[in-house]
Amino acid sequence: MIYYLIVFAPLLGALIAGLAGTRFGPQFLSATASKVVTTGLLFFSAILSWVVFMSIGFGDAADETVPLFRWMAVGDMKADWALKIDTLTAVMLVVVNSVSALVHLYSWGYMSDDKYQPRFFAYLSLFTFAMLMLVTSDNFIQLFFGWEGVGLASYLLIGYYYKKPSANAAAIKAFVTNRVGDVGLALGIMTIFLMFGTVEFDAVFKALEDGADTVLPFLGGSFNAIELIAFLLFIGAMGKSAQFVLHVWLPDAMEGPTPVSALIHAATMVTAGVFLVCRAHPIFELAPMTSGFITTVGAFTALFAASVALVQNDIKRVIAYSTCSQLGYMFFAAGVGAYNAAMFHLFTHAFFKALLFLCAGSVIHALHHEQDMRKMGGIWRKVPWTYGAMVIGTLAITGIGIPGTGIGFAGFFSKDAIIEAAYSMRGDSNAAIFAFWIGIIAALMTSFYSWRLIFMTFHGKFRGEQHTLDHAHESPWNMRVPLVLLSFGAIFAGAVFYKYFMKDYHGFWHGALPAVDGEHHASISNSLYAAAETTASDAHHGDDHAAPGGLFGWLYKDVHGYPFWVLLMPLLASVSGFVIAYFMYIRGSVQAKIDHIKDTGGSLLYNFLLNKWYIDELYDVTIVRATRNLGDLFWKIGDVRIIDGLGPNGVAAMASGVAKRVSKVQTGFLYHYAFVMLLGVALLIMVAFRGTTGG
Amino acid sequence: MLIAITFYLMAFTAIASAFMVVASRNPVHSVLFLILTFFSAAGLFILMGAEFIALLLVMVYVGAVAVLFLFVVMMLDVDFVELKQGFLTYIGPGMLVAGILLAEMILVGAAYFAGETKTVVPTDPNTSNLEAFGDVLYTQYAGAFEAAGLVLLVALVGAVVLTLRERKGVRTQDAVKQMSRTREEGVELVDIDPGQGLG
Amino acid sequence: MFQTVSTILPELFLAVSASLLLGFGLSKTSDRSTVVRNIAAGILIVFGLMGYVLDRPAGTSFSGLLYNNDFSDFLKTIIGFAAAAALLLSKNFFQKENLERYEFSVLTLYAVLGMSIMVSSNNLLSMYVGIEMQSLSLYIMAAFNRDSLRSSEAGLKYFVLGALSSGLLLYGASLVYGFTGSIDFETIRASIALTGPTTGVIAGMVFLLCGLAFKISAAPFHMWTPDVYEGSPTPVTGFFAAAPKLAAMAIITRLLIVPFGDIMGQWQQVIVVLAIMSMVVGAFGAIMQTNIKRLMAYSSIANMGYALVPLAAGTIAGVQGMLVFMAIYIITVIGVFACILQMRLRNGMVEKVSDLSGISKSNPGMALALTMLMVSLIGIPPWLGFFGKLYAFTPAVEAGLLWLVVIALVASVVSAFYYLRIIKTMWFDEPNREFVRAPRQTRVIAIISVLLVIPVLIIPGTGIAEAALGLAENAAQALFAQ
Amino acid sequence: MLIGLHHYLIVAAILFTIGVFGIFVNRKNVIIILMCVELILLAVNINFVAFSTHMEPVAGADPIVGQIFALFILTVAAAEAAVGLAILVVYFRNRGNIAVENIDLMKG
Amino acid sequence: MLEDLPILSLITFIPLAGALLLALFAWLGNDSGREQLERNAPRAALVLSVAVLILSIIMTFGFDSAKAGFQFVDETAWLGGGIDYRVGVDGISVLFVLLTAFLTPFCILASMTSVKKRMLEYMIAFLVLETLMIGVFVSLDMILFYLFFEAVLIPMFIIIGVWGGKNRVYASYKFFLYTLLGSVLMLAAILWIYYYSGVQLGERTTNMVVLIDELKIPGGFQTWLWLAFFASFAVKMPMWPVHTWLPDAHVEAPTAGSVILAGILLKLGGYGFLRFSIPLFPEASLNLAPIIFWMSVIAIIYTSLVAYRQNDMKKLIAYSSVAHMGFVTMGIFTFNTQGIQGGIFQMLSHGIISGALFFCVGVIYDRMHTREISFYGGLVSKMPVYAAFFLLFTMANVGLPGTSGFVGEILTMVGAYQVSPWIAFGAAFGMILSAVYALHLYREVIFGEVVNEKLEGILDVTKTEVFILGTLAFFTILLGVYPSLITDVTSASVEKLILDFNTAQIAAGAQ
Repeated sequence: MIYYLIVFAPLLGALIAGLAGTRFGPQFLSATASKVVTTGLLFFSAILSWVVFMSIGFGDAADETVPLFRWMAVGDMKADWALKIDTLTAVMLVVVNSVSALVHLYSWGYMSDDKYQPRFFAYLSLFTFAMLMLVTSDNFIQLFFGWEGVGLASYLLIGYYYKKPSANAAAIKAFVTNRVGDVGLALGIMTIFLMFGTVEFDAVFKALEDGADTVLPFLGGSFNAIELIAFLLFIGAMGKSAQFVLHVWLPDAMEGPTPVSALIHAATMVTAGVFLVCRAHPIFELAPMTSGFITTVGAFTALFAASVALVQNDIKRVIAYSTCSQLGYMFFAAGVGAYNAAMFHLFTHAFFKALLFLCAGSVIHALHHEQDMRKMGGIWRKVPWTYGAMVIGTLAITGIGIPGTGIGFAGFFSKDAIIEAAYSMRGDSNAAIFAFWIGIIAALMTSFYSWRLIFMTFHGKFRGEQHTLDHAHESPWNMRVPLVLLSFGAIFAGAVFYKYFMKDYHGFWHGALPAVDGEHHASISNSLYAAAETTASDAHHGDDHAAPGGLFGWLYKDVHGYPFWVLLMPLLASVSGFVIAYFMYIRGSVQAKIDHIKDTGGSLLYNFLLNKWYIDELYDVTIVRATRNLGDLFWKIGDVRIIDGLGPNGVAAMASGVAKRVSKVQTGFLYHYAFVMLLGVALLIMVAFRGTTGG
Repeated sequence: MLIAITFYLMAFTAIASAFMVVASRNPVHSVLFLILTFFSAAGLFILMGAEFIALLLVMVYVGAVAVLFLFVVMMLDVDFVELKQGFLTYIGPGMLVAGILLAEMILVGAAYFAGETKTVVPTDPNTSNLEAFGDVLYTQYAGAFEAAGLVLLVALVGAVVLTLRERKGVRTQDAVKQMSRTREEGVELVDIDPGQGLG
Repeated sequence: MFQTVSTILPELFLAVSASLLLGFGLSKTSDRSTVVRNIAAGILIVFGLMGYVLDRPAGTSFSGLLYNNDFSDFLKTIIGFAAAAALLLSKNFFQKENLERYEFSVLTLYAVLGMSIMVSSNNLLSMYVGIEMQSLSLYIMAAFNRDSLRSSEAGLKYFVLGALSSGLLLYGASLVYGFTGSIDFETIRASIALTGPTTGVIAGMVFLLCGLAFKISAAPFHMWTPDVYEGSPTPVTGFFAAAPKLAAMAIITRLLIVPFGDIMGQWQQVIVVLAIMSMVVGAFGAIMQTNIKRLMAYSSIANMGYALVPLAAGTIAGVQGMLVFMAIYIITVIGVFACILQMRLRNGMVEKVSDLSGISKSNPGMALALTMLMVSLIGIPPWLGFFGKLYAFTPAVEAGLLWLVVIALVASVVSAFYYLRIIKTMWFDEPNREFVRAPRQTRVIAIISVLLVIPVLIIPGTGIAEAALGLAENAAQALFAQ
Repeated sequence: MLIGLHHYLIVAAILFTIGVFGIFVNRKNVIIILMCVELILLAVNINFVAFSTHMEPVAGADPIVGQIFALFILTVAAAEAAVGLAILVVYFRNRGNIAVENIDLMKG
Repeated sequence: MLEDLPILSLITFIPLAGALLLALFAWLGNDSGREQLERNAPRAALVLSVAVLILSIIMTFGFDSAKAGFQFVDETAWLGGGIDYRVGVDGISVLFVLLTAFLTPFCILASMTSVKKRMLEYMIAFLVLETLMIGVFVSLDMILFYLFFEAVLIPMFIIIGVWGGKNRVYASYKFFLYTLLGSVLMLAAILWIYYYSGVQLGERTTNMVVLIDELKIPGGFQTWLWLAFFASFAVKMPMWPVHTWLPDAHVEAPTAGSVILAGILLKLGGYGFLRFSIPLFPEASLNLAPIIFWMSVIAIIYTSLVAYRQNDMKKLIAYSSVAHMGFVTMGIFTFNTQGIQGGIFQMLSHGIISGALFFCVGVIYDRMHTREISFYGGLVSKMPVYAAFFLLFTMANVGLPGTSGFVGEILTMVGAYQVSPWIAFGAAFGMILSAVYALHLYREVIFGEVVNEKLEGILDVTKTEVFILGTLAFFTILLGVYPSLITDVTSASVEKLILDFNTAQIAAGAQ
């Protein structure tokens, strides 16, 4: 029952606000009532989620699947609407509902002067519902429902300011890019069905071992079935989680209202890809090649996005790229088999990234929808709460903490876990060691741009119009409360839950993610924890520290069996990033830099990064234009000229040509008529004799 | 041999005059050539022993049809000089098709019998050609004969319908009116007073 | 004796009554054309009914010149009714055009007499006389509007080409006669059975077919059709399109089945060629036409092509199919002319397709009727035209002429184009003409024919369809039994 | 030198062809066309008579009927000529001339 | 009781009877009576069509979906010679009957306000059309089927031509001749089968039940016959490259005409494939399936791209219909459960969705009398409710899960994937492109500023429109969430179809 409530309360809210609250028919509910209903239901749902999280992860509640009703049953293709609850789901429930509830609340303030608030809240709740359906699905089809459902909600929310052409374009871009990924996912699902005759998670995972060696023909090649499935699923994940190649929509999605960015494009939807990989981990475990690919893509995205973020001037875009980059981290964690690390980072990231976005929103709100950091500066006194929260968020994302101790911000734990995981897998895959170093470099960049953001926004001199500054104000309470709550998350989420996510498998994960006890023999070589557990015998590790395990293990730097420097590197990177940023933006003059770039046009590298490696332009030239031109070609040449021209119109023209000729033969002259008749006689006689000889 | 000479003479005349029907400039000449053709054909008929048809041909065609043609030619009063100019331009294709047709026809009929040199089958010397006609025409073919009469009637009606003009203001004879006149209509008895006139 | 009389009773009746009627018309100066017309129509209806009412046994008359059986009875019935309808339709037109003359009705009777002789002729001679009697009447009728250049031109063209076709026919007859020694159908058949298909017989047959193809206006002997249809007075055109076609088709059928039944291999190709050319010419020729009558001319060319398709099969079913098709075609075409003749503009009769523009607004009933007739001509089910094609084409398929059927069907799609144009003009275009209301007679005929065309007859469970098909089948079987 | 059936048939064929030829080569005068029709019928008659007189009197053969047929053709041809000329006269009245080239009011 | 009633015949012919009555009244009545009739005709038509709907619903409830054979069979002697009047439904056809009965009242309802002239004739045409469409789905005799199949052209021709847009003549001709050309080839094939049934079964018949079960056509002939039927159905579907009549017809047709075209008429082709091509020519179907696949895939990608570039709303939707029909053909010729069920589902769902989309276009067309995409923009500010409906249907068109559009697409793709991943991959491209064009349309029409002054006064949907769109929306979502409503009904018949098909293949292989 509680599960029903969690999942359907947001839907209820969405329906109430959407149908009764908007101008859809008679407006039964006032705008405020709509807001109260949706937010209330969301908080209700969030609280229940925590209850479930606690009882599943820490209590003795069993994993269970609650079937709702049948969805599809066509031949073997059976899919139910169901709620599958295990720890993985519970984590997602908590993340989604908590952030969503806070964002709802935050939106009270942020959207206060918007005309269509019920609509906005309805969208938010609808999104939440779709996300919940995604995370609670027990089969791939329902997952796909949620997958595309969040896409829809995202489309609606990005395009919320429907009068802005850029918002509309961004919305479409998001939807379409996601669709590209979705196609991969859909194909993956189809391959699964083809292989196993079912699309239910449990059944598929059970049947996996049998299909491990099957080779499938696909698009002219032959592939290992599992690898193929994994690869296709990952394509889906790439789309949703904005991994390189399909990342282009995420920065543009910042056209949506900031709370949306916080909810969808930081905390929840974009992490669906990570969730998918984790949910389907048995498949990925059997797909080493694809895992390597995931690692590579993730790592590269982490680097790429971070590099772009270095030079962006739009406050939200910086954070957006940062999200992209962090998602890369999650993926390479998943790629190296550290699914729980990925989930853990997902979990912590949700808090601090939402926090960062909401802070950014708060700044934007304060500065009357100014988003350009070049026109900010020195406002920390005006918005102290925001400033504080933002710093906390930055500390979290840059992963500040004391290595080897349980002290640190949320990101410290999760990011270090990822980097360590990559390091530990260095012997098994080249991708892992690549990912490890990339992770560290990206951490440096992360730190740099995060601090750069802080410095440019809050420090130095205000560079915008004085008028704006005068009216700058701290946000109202309903915006500040979420900031505070999320700050707590950003500070403590890592420290508190590290143990459960990363260590206590049976107690916490209940087997939802791979464990160490040899259940998954096939996955051993690919599992971080297999590696961690076998450190002692692993010559590569060089350290002789036995891994004591147990409750106090994490107190010591070296308990994981990593060299000290591995643990230190990320921190060092973060600190260096801070230092560079400090020297560039606190010691150096921001204004001078802006002017310099304005005068010189910036260096080649600067422009390369500023223009996001020109990938949008590349797509524009190739795919977008090709689509358009092909469309025109097919239409104007293919349909109109060739098909119609040769087909109906051509035939019609030919017919009227023949008709004209027939009419022309009909000259009206007797002698022509007689002539034709005699020709006919001559012809028919020949025909008749042909008949004689032939038959 | 005489028969052969006669045949060739007749045949040549028939064909040549038939050609002249088509080729002559003046329609009157054409009609005259047509008459000549018929005459020659009648000769051929006699050569074959079909005297009755030969006579009929001369009587019907030369006596009636050809004269009718002549009559119409005269009546229509066509300007002869204008005619026939385009004759030669179309002769090429015309010849071609006519040639093909001729070839086909000769191939079909004449070639079939060519080797046999079938001559006229002598009919029973006791019955003349006319008798043979009489035997069947009104017995076996009585129906057709009646029908042929109706065909002529139709032609008659048709010719009248098409060409008879009843002009207004022209006094025409009205047989029905004439016949249905009664004495009362036609005769009026009046007493005339002497010296008064009809007044 | 009575038997002989009864076998020729329809012809006798027609001949006598036509001649009497001629006298009746002649005998009074006052205009008797209307009376004569009505009497003539009555005569035709009686004539039409005779075949089935008298229930005569099949048999020859006039020493084998004629042969009456179910086949000829079936045809005479249709011819009688079609001619009666055409005659009745002519009233409005002739009155309005000041052409009212009783001779027209008499000529119609003679024409029908000719057709009657044609359909029951069992001999080349009676066939020739029948054809000529019919043709001469038709030539005159075509030129009936003697003050109109178009009408007289139509008459002239029809006559000249008709005479040429008669020449071809006769030449064929002479060859057949020469090579088989007889002009009697059954004797010819026997002779052919002995000698096999000699060159002369084949050539003779082809010449005969060419002459007759002219009468049904099958391509390439169709050239007269558009001009004559256009130039003739509209009621005459209506008459042309119906009864004479059927009569000529009947005699072709009879020739093919009775005397030449054993040399199907020779004539099948000819019929197929005629069919294809007719269908193609009919389909394409009409596309550019603006005159309804001219358009209907091409339409009739095409339809004759379709009618030849089952004939090419040479089976009982084929003949049945042809009969069904022709019957349906005639009903339709009379309906079309009934509609056209109903519509009178202020300044003359409807002639052009564009004259019909928008009549669906001003005259919805009319438009609906004409639409249905056109749809029937296209051959869209459930209108009767479709069933005509269905029964026409099935035998051809059975005879292995599927490809011919496909050509026919494609041609019917092409011809759909111009039928649609009429529908389009009536429904889609804006009205721009005013119509004078038509007299009742014409309307009744239009309604009857539309009622026949719309699928009343084929409603399941009534058995009407089966009965009608049965009649046609009997007729076909009778022909083969001869 | 015997004159056989085929000689007559050839004459008939030539006459027929000339008639046909005349119909479509003649461009000026309709009357000529009518005459050509008569030529064609004459050709047919020659055929009929020739077949009739050369026919072996075997079973089923009917020699005299050919001539009967010719007789009927003559009759009908006369009727045809009458009608044809009547139509021609009507046409002339309307048109003012009888040039074949001018008979093209209706075409297409 | 239900068994005794000739319920299918009733469903089929009630509209026709109504139309005839209306025509009769119009004929008999005087001018004022006619005016009155003109006013009341829509109501009468609505009542009739609703009656048909109710009967259809009763019929559907009475339908035993566990049975694979034909039900409610009604036979009467007709033409003789094996051609008789036979109607009946199985799992494949029953829902199409329902769909037709369902959409027609809405079309009539929508036409009440949008049709401005000659209401009486319009209603007559529509009622006749309904009879013919239902007739196609229920007839179990090939000739009867052909009769209905072909006759549909006439009222549709009139509807497009009389009540259509500017270029209506061209469009109606194209529609008519194109489809006629296709179907005459089918007629030829039907005639051949009729003949062949006599050869093989001893007695000629066009009885579908007998033919499907007993007639075994030799392989070589199958190909030709299949192609002949294909010519007809492919045009009706329409499949690439014989699709170009559809955009024209759609654009010019009045709203309700478009709805019927997209909703029902396009389904005749798919239905024909299922009813004729697969059961009668199983070998040819299998052999030629690759052609269908490639044509389907090309249709999906090609027409999606073309749709994207359209500037006329209806044309865009029409092209998208072509693409969606590509999924149907692709699914049907996979010969597996998912594919065929998906194909049927897609047809039914597309009937609702595209119908709804055309209604949506009709709503603004009635107000502004243009379908130019560039004319509009920013409608959401003026017509929020409309925008919401439009959004839903757009998303359904895109195939968003949760709407009925998704189920059909995914099932057909799953089906196709089992046959060839290439095909599924190509079709999957269509998923992307459908998002491209649909969102493009939505953005241009609904979003953005209200630039065009003429749009200032535009009013939101009326109650009738809300009713129509709401009902369709309800079913769009219902079928998306609970597709078993359809798949349960169809499954038995589809299984039989597949079983027969496989049996035939085995038999052919054994020879």
